[in-house]
Amino acid sequence: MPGMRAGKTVRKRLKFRKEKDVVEQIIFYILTAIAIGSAAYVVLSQQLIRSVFMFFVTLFAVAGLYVFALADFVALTQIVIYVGGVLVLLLFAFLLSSKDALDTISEIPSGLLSANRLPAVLISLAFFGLLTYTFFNIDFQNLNWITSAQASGNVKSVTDDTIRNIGVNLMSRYLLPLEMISILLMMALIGATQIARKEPKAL
Amino acid sequence: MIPLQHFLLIGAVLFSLGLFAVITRKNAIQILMGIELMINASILNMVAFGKYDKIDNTGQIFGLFIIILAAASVAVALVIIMNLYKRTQTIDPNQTKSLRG
Amino acid sequence: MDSVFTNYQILCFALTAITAPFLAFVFSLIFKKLAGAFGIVSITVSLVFSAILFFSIWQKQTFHFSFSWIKLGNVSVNIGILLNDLSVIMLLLVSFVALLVHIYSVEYIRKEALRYRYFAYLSLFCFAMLCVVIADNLFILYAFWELVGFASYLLIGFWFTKKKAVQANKKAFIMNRVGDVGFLIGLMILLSQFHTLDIETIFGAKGIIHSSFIHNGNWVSPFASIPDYWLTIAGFCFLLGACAKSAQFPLHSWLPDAMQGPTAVSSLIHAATMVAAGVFLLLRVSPLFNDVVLTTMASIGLLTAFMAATIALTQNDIKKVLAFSTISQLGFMVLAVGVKDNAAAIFHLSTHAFFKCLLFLAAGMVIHQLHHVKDDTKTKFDEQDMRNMGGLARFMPITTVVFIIAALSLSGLPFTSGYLSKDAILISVFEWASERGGVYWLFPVVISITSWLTTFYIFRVIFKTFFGDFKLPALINKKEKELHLHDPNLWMKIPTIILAVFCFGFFFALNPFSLEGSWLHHAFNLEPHAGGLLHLFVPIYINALSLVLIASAYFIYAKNKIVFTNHKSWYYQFSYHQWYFNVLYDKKLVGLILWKAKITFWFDKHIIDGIVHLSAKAILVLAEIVDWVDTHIVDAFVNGLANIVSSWSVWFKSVQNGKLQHYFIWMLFIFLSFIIYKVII
Amino acid sequence: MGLLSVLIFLPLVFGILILAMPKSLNAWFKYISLAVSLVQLAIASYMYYHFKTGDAFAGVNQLSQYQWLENLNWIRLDVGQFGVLQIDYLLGVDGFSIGLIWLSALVMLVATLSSWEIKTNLKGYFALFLLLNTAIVGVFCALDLFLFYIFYELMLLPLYFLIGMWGGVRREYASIKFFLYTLFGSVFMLLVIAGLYLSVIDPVTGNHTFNMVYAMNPANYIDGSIFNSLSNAEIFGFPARTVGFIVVFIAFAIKVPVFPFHTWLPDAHVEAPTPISLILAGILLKVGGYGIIRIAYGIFPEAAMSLSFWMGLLGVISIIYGAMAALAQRDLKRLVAYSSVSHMGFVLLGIASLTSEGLNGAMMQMISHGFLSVMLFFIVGVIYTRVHDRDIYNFRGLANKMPVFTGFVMIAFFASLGLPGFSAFIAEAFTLIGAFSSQTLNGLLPRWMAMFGTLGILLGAGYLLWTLQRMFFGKFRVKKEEWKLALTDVNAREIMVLVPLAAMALVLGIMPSIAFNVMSSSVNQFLLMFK
Repeated sequence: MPGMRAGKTVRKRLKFRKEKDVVEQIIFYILTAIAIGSAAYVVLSQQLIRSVFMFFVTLFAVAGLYVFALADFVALTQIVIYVGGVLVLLLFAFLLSSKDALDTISEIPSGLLSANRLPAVLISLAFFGLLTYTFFNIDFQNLNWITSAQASGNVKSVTDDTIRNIGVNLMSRYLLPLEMISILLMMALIGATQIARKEPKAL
Repeated sequence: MIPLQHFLLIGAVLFSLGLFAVITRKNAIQILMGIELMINASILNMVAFGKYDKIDNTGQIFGLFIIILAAASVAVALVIIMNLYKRTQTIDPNQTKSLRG
Repeated sequence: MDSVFTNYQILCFALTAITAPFLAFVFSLIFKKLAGAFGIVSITVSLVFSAILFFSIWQKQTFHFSFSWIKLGNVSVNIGILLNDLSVIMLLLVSFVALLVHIYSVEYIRKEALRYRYFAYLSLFCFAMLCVVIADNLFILYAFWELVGFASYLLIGFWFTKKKAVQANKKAFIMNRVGDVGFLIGLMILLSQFHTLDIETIFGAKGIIHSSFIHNGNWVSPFASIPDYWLTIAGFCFLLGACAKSAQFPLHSWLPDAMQGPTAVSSLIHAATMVAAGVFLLLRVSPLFNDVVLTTMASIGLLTAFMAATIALTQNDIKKVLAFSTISQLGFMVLAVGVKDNAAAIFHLSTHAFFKCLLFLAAGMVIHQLHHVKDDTKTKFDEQDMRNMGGLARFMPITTVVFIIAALSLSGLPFTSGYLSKDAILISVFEWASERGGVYWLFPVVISITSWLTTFYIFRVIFKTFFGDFKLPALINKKEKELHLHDPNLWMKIPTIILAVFCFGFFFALNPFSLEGSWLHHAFNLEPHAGGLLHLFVPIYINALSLVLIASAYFIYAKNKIVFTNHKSWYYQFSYHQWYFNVLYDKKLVGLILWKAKITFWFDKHIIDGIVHLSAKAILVLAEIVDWVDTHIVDAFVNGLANIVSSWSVWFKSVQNGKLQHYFIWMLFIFLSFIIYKVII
Repeated sequence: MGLLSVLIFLPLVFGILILAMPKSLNAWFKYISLAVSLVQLAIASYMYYHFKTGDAFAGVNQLSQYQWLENLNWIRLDVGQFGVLQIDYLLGVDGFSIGLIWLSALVMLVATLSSWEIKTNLKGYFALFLLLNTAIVGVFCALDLFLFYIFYELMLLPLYFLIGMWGGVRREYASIKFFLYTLFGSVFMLLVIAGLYLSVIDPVTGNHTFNMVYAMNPANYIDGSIFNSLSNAEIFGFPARTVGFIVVFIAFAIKVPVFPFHTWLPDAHVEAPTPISLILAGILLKVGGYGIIRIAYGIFPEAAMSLSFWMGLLGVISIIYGAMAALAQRDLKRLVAYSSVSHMGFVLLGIASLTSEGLNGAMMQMISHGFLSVMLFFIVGVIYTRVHDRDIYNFRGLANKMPVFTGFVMIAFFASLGLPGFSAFIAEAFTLIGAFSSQTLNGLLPRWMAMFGTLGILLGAGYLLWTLQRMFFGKFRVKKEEWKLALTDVNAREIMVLVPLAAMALVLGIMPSIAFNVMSSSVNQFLLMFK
């Protein structure tokens, strides 16, 4: 399990604080670079199949980033569900399709940056700009909920056991959302099968 | 410790890339991946903020929820895409004119 | 007033005399076969009534009848009949000569298919000419004056398929028109000055003209006062009118061309009567002329007489010679009016009418007979060319005799009428010159030379035509006997014989040597000549040299003793080409006018119409500009608005294009805008 | 409904009837037109015969002296502070119009007979033709300026179509030129009419009025109004009345036509079909002369007097210029058209002289030219319908082949070159006499004008005799062989047209008092306005 491995590595390195910080940062930025680079490849790739496999890399890199955000359970879940479920689903979806469909699907129309490129770029950049602008304009040290959390010691540390806490909270505090999501999941599955069912008048 | 802003910035980049994919891609599957990228970016933010909620662990729990829902939505979306392909022989969302005003 | 007839009867006679030819004109056109009969009967009627009128009016009274023809407010134009000595003598003369010509024409025109037209036109001419003679009013006189010209036009162009004939009649009419314009202007001057055109009222013994005078450079009449040069202009205008009608320099060139008409017509119209109408007009308005006009008139008369005589010397066409002779003799008459001897002018007019008419008729007989020869032998030659003639006296004795009588009269030899009338003119000119002296002595000298020239050219005609060798047989390779040449029949002979009788001086004066004894001359001669030496001297020296000239002509042309070889010399050519007037008029003047006409038309087409088109173009250009402004600025604005709206709408429509990603972009765009708005501002 | 209304609207009624008739009755249209023209001629003749002459019936500026007067209130519109808009249906005839009305009736009859040659779209043709008839008679009868203007403009419309649709090769050009030319003048005239309306009041009702008879009386002008002679109003620095006169004069001078406004005429004549040429020459040109007398001179007498010299000069130039231009023509119709310019110049000269002889002569010239130009154009039409060619050089010796026709040609030609015994002689002689005596009587025209005018007579002889010689005399020869068969002598219908015209010219030439009697008292009354 890569997440587990990452968690152990982190924990080991806590002993050597100073060294560890530098290493931690290097790893973080490598992951960041991988995530962003692969994501860019996913987005810009001309070939769908490469795009999908590169998305696989992205998901892993992002899972690594979760670990750095002290969410090792989430990172695990990400790998299990996304990489194991979603991505496999994607691959299966068009590996199981007919040859024609595969050709059509994998055929990415030329003019990658054509047509709506400019507004898209602009809008994306605008979003990005807006978000960064916001991040840089917020004084995170003095935000109420952060300062109050720091004051009350409600800040996670690397050594905290999160999985237990998550389990308790799921079964107590977030029980209702959990149940609702399970119902939603079931509806989605039923809906998916309903849609995927072959219609008599299908093309 | 990695500062919060770094996570947020990475999230912003991923989100923007996902957005870009959603807007420009002619392939529904790529769009779907774009959406997933955006979802991942938001999860990253959730998780990063969740650092300051040790007791309730809201950030992580909602990150989990999102992952689950995203998986469900991907399943449904793929089914829709395959169905769409069956109807129109294309998965370019722009070629579907039924929404046209 | 010891008249035998009442005024009413006289009026009826006069009206009958003039309407008879008119009726003949109308009936001739309707009953074509009887045209000749109508003509002769009508002119006989005219002659009879003219004679009655002559004997009741001559030297006895003046008859004047008029009625209002047109009334315009205060202006009233009367028309009517004025019978005085001049009218009745002309009336008698015209109808008498016309009758003879009518009779002559019956034979002359017998073979023409359209002869009814000939007689109709001739009757129309007689009607118009009689009306000219008895008109009491210059306006009416003018009207019939033109009508006479019209009849002459018709008759000259009688053979309308002949190109020369139709050109000649056009020329005649247009040249007469030039004179008519003068006449008309004269009329306008008189009318504005005297408020009437009545001849008797203006020019009569108690006429207004005598009470008008020149004062301070103004010509004052009881009604109006205008600058005095208008008096001179009026005189010149009437002179111009007379010049055209009487074929005087510079409007003489139509008359020789008019010889294209039938010879009988030439004899009546272009020798005896119509051409004399110009002189008649001068006589009618003679009180109007002031000294300048009179001197000009005398000069024109002199020049014309001399010029025509010199031209006549070299012409080979027998009718051309006679035509120039006519012009020359008319020049004598105009000269007579110019030197204020009206009596001599009238006298010469009357005698000339007879002998010149006779000359033409006799020449016509020759031409007619030769024409028969031409038809009989089916050969081609010019029957009017004297070079084809000669020795005709043997075949046509009567014709020869009457021609010689007329020629003697024309030459003015004793015992003939011409002797009296021509001498009357010569004597007047001598007297006139002696009164003035100086350069005016040129007049009697030149006129004497002209007189001798007259004798010479007319005897040249006689000797070339009637004596010497007959040249025609050799030309057409026939023997003389084959030609069957003889005098024409009685229809043609009788009129000529009658005219020949009237060429003798006895008819006009009991003593054929005494001008004073002539009743005709006496009647008009208000101031008897001083007499004296001139009466003896002038006839003697004129006639003496004339006899010598006749003899020399005989030797030259009959016997061919003396042969002229200088046909190339400039004076021969100058004369032969009629002083080059035809060249001047036909080529230069007509060319100039046509050129001007072309210029005018060009001007019209290119300048006037050009301006119109240009303004149209300018407006079009303006319209183009406006159009441009309209499409590119005004309409562009409107269209631009519309385009903006429509492009916006297209754009907006593209928003609703059914493309998911577009919707998404928009959604994001709006979301972003909202957020940016909220965040940044 | 008076006699004049019947005269005017009879053709209109039948025109509408023709429009309503089915096309299958094509052959009847010309007979209907003919019948209308005959009835019109009968009415006109009746009026002419019963026309009262004498000073008590002079008309001109005395409304009560007009005959067959019809006065109906047509439009009475209360326009508040501007008073009441008064337009009357006012018809009447006096010595100036009666002759022209009769002339119109005769010319319309002749033109109808000449319309036999029209073969296409008869329905439209005759409907327009009758509309034209209404407008023409209306112009001569109308005494209200507004009504006059309506009829005046109404003439243009059918003429435009008649030339433009049934004309020759360049008919569109000609009809548009004609239309624009005339409209150009009349549009400005409308301004003057409006100005007059604002200046003149009806002495009976006190309203502003379009009545042209009232406009002739200076007492009816409002103080200080633009056309009041006492107010000395100015337009562009010129006296208003002078400007008004010039504008109206130009409008009518285009119609006459006077040099330099004449260039529409040759084109319009050449392109128009024969009957329309007849109407153009016979009547349309007279509308111009009539308008100059009645409106330009009648309403602005003192302006007219002050400009008389220029009017006379234009007249003389037109005379000589037209004759010169005619001399240069090869196209017979164009020649006749230019001769019209020359002959109508006499009209202007006569009017400008403002003498009794001159005005009577001018009126006579209008009537005389009415007959003669119609005859001339008809003669051209006779040749043209046979061989479709009008070039003088292409014919020679027609007298051999067409003797009767040549007889008529000679009558027409000699009559129009002013041979005594025909009306043109009387007319031209009187015009010139009037022009000449003008200097002595009123000092308006110098004498040389009349003397130059006589040149027109001379040149007229030139071009007409040349044509006669060139086309009709000599040996018979034509350009194409087939023409020899086509050129037949005149038929009965054509003789029927030519005889009355020749007869009228002759009758008026011998007894001009027939015409002078009806017009002389009006002329005298007219001249009193210029004292």
